[in-house]
Amino acid sequence: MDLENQKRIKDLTEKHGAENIIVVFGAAEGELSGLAAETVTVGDPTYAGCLTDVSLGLGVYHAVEPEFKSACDPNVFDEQVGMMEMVLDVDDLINETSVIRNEHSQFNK
Amino acid sequence: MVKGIESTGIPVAHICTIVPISKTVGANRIVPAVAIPHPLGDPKLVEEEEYKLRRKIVNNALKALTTEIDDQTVFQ
Amino acid sequence: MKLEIGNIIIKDVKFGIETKVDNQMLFINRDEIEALVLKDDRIKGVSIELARPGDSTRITPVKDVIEPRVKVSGNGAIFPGVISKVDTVGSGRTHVLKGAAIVTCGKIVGFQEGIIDMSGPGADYTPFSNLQNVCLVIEPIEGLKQYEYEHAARMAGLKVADYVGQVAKDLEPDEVEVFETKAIQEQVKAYPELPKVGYIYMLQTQGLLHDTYVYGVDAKQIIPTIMYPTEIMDGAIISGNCVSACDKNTTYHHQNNPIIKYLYARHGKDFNFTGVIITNENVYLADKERSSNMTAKLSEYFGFDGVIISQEGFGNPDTDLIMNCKKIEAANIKTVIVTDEYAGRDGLSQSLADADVKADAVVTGGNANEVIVLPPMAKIIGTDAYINKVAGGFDGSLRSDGSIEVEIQAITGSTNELGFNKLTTKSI
Amino acid sequence: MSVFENKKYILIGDRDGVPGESLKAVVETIAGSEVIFAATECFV
Amino acid sequence: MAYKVIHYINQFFANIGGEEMAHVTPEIREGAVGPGLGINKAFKGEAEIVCTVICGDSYFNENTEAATKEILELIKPYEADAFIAGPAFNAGRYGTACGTIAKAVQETMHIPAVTGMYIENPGVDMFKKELYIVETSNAAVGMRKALPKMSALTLKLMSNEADLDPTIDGYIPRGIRKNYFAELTGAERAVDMLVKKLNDESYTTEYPMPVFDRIEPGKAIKDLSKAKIALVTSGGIVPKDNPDRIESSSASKYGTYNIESVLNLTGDNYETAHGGYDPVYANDEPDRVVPLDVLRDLEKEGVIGSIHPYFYSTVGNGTAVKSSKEFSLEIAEKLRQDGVDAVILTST
Amino acid sequence: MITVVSNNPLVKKHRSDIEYLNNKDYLDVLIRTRDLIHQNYHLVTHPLSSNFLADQTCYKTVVLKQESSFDLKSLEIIERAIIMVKNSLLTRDQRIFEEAILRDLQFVDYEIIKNTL
Repeated sequence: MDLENQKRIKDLTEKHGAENIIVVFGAAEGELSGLAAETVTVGDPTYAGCLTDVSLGLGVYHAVEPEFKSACDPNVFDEQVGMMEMVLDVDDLINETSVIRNEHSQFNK
Repeated sequence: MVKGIESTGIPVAHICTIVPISKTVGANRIVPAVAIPHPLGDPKLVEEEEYKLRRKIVNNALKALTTEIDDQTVFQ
Repeated sequence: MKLEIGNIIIKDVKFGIETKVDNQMLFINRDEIEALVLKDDRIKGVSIELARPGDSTRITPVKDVIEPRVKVSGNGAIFPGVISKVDTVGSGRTHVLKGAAIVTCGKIVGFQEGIIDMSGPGADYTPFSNLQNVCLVIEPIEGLKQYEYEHAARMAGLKVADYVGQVAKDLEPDEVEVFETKAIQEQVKAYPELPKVGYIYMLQTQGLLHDTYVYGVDAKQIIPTIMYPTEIMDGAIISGNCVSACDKNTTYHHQNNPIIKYLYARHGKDFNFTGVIITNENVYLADKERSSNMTAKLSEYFGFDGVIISQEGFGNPDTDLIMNCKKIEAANIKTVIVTDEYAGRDGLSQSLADADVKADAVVTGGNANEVIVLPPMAKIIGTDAYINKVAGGFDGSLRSDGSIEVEIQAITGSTNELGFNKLTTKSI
Repeated sequence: MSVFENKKYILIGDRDGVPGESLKAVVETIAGSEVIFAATECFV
Repeated sequence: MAYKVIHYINQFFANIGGEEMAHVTPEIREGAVGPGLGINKAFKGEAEIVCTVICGDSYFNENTEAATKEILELIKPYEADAFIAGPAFNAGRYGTACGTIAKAVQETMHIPAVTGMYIENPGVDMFKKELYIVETSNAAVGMRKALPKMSALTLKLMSNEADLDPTIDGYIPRGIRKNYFAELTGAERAVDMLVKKLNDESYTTEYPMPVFDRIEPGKAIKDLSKAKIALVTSGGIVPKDNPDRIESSSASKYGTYNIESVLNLTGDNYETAHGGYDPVYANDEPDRVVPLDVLRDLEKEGVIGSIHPYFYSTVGNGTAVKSSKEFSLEIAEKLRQDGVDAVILTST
Repeated sequence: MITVVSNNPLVKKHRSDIEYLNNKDYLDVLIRTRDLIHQNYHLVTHPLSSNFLADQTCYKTVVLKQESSFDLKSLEIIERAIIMVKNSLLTRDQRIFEEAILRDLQFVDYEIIKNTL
């Protein structure tokens, strides 16, 4: 994940408290979503950013996951995400992201 | 060396004694030379003859540089 | 041409009062064999020794290994054109003393290696450690010329193999295998839907000590020709090759060519095995060009879709191998080549003396330069002169405990290029 | 009440997937949500 | 007791900064930093990173010799059992640095060294023969997969497990040919391979033929009479007494020599530094290696436009020409900037 | 017209007009051969004739023919042969320097090449 964004997330988490935060990803590939999810839960798996070895344990979701989808207004969701939902490998995205959430998210599962 | 230079797009004529090695190092325009200790000369020849020999090889190299090629080519 | 091979399984060998097979045991009458060899007045003495799998025995320097066989029915006799009259073999029935071999030993020129260890780590590298071996250690008369000596030793081995093989004539084989290849037109019609496959059999033919004979003809004088696979199985090709222990084809290898065996095994299922082209490996570049032109032309003529090309020896034959491969591929025929490697003791050097991108399907019999330590053996079968030299450890190969450190190229058949063994090489 | 209501959201969109802007529009339909950061990354 | 391992990373992975901080000089930190944390996890207590060396990529590549020496000094007191560098993924200078330092450590400290790179990283070609280079993806997203492989290989090397296999241990084959006994005989394998080839199925050759390293040929020169031609040699022709001390074999540097006012190279002023052949013929008449005399005449006659005022010289023996890649890029860049149209490269 | 490059005294004995490299080794013969190939000589015999590399023999005879053009195939063959022979020198078997063995090795080298002479 972008090094600058790592820094922002770290600061925001300190400010607002991990229990109050949910991170939502729009990544196009399962692996990338998984990596990003890992970064904000157990730490940066690429060992390049400031979240290296920092476990924020944030709640993580990909936009196409059913739990998240059902919490949103269906019309807006269709309008904003529907198109991408058709072209992306939804199963892969759900799988990669939920595995990390189930294992490593401390909050908002 | 050949590859390094040619990667910038500048054509290179490689005058070398060991054609197979020239091929393996990726030269495209290959001009065989005389022999290892004296690639562009032959001490057995008199001076003018030797100059002629050298000039022939250099001309070959120039011919190579002005010839459009797609594949490794040896210019005799 | 249809050949039946009847295998009589041999599980042990012993000296006896009569040369015969009894209950899978081969008995050898030592005196008879000795007398047979000594009929040749170029041979001063011969000692007959037995070596069995598992024995603490080292045989060296090995010249040839021959499987004892007898022709029961059909044209010709064993080793046609060499010890029997020239007749086309490859049909009818042949009996084999399966599991037995005649091994000839002799120092023809220089020092020749060629080690068969009957036990220990070296035994894993040679197929002959699994056989009941009757060894002939041949001593020539004083001053015998190298050519004559080589010829005498070659003939002795073949004659003894023939003699011992005779005992199988009236025996009931334990198993019978049948091999058949028809004339080309018919053979093609037999499996019209299957790809036609041929085998290019390269024979070592560089000159003295590096020779192979086909129906008695020195193969360096042939131009490539086509043969039925069963002719080769029936003894049409014999070895006169004394060098390059690891990758020379002994007569045993020719008699039991594994490529022919496995091509037959899948014949009629995966492809139609239609014939063998034999070719040579001469030292003249013009010969190399001519012979490889011929193999390519014949492959095309017989309509092969694919061929396996096997090599014998290394160095300049690598050039023949690559020429054959390139020219046959250029005729749109798919090739697989079988070779071995000389990549240095560290495995880091150039493996072959020739190379081409067209050779994209290679089977290798191993790096012949890899070093192995052979432990001392209780018994050594071989010529004294040679053993003294090894014992002297000229190149420092003899270690204080009596073991020797050698490259596996010293072991007979270790990197065989007919794919006889399981040994191979990978890049690490 | 679902876990999604009354939370602060960090949104990491993807140029080749769902962009940050779209995520934002969707999240804002959740009761009590607050987007505290939204970005569109170009994942490599 | 757990094995002790030293880890090398660049400024980026040490969180010092990107390109703007690439000049930082070597520093050492106790314990693991950045990717080292992941390596430690993968070691599962069997080994531990005792210190991390950090060096800026620019600093290392611009001061290779000095940087190598400094780093070796820094890590010496730790008496480690192994050295890990990177992984460098597709970062060219980081890859070169990882390869250079890993090789130096391996040679001077006699401990195994492991690094990781993407297959196209130039460091792979330079070091794969000498080093175990774990194959990684081309960017840091591959870190998760690279670290366990690098750790496992390092553990194997430290425990002297002999049987390494690139297909199992994940490193780039070093080109060492090693014997082993296969499941099937060679003849069976040959027949299998032929069947696959006939059916257009994939098969694996047991001996891949050496492949030629190729690059697109440069475009031919249209008008020779306007072309600026440069002379480059790997034959080691240098001004008398070899002012740049170019080594006599597989040189690690090159010389740049002005020939603006030189009509031909004579034995009085030039000689060869090349140690690979009998130097008499080249020393007598250096034009035999760098044909300046002929080229000057051709310039005078108008056959060619001009001769580049400098010629470049180094020493390369046979295939070692390949390893001169690093500085050949430097020479190439200078030639390009100076508007050279074509090069005549001579090798002995 | 052929040219014979050899360090084998037995070859010299049978044919006097050869380029005889007295007291030189296998590799020297190949290097001289290579230099001749650069001067438009073509190989007539393969430089790795016989199955002995330099670990097992020190004698070598190569037959060449002068032509008007350069032959790339000859050069490729000799260059690869030089690499192999250089490598085999590293593991040379010292037994070859025994008097009787030297004579045998001369004989084998001569026998293989004699038809060309």
